[in-house]
Amino acid sequence: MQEAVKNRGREEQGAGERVRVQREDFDPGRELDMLARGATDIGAVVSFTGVVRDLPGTLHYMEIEHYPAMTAPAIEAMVAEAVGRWRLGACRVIHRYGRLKPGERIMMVATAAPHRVAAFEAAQFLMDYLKSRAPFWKKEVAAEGARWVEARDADEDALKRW
Amino acid sequence: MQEAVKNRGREEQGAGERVRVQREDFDPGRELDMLARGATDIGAVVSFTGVVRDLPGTLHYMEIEHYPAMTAPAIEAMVAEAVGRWRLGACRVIHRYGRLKPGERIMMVATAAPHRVAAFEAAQFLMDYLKSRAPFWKKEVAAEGARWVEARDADEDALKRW
Amino acid sequence: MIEVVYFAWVRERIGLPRERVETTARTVAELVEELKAREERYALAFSDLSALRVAVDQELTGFDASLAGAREVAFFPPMTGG
Amino acid sequence: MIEVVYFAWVRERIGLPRERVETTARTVAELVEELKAREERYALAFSDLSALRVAVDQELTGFDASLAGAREVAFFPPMTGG
Repeated sequence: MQEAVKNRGREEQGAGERVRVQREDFDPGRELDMLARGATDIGAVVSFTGVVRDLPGTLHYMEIEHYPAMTAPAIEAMVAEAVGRWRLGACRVIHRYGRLKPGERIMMVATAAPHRVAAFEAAQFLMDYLKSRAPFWKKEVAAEGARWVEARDADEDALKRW
Repeated sequence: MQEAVKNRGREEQGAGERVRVQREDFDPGRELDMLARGATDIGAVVSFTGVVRDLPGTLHYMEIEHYPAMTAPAIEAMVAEAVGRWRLGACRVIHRYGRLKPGERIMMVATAAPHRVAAFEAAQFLMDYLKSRAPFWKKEVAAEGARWVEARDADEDALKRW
Repeated sequence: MIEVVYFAWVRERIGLPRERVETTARTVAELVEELKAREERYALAFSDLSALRVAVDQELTGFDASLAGAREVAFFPPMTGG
Repeated sequence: MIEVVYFAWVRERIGLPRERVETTARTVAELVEELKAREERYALAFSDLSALRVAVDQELTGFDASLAGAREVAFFPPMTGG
């Protein structure tokens, strides 16, 4: 009962769900705080945050397109697999879409587990799957023109280790 | 010049150093914010936070002892190796000592790199080395009595992959 | 009737994000052949299937997948999330 | 004169955190033998060297390390940080 009240309190703040696909930015520190709260037997928390790079310094913005009907369910399936396989105490995935400028956060994965190896592996598994199996497409709009980011063979290969 | 002013501003807040050994708690969200700030060519930020576990529910507190003259220099050497080997854009290690209760944060590692694989590997490298090569010793004080946490063979083995 | 959805450069080449298609295709591959026969822009978008991915009713699948009972088919390039 | 420092259960068994030691030992191993000869609590603390680690002037090293020019030697169990 107390747990139910706690969860309701979280959802009212709009941050209770373990998968979120949104246009708005998020606060990694707040997500980490929420993640551990209420969870038991956690010794290790790992987070990954993806940021828009601008190596040559000519990127105007990145446009991220996604497949709304599929995105959250596809990520939720990945999270369910990670939680079961590494017995995670808590897990969170947030991915943004829309127009993002250099330096802006794109997405975040956070995992909590009793030990460090499980938390690290689960976060890497989720990143590898998000990269190649979640329906997002990135377009870079730069001074030189616009181009769709191409998938790399290395990203597809990364899935083989799981 | 502008960079120098920015760095001075950070140090005044006491959070500019990339290695900190302290009794006080820290704020992971603030550390992640500071890490990326001012750094260039960062696409990936990975963090690890260690938390005091209390699996059987009988732990009163954990007492962490360290070797003050050696701790920060030893960690700084690990950080220097990680930064060079994975070409990190930024890196932070914070480790607490003293008396910590269940659920309290023990330490944090954060790495920032152009790509996710480098950021993940560097964070795991640092965790593996901190576990077995940084001069910290943990004592668990529980209802049943006090005992020094023993090093595990698996932790020593983990170093071999680097 | 089936809802056909396009993303990223597939959407740009075909020139629209989604359309309702009257079809008798039994598989995704047959649907692709029907679409290619329509107009040059479809033929162009579907010219190299190895550069495309497909989802039927929001589940990733292959081009040999059946369309029996399917309501939505989506075509897009390999994903680049994360 | 050399500063000898103890941590964790080594400190607890010997009963003090540090002490200044007058020694002619040329290696860590010779220093350990001198200390073990002193009293039972030292013999106990150093009874299994495989359970101990040593640092000379704050650098991890082995028991065969030279003490030439050394100012501080630390004895402790395997570390358990992180």
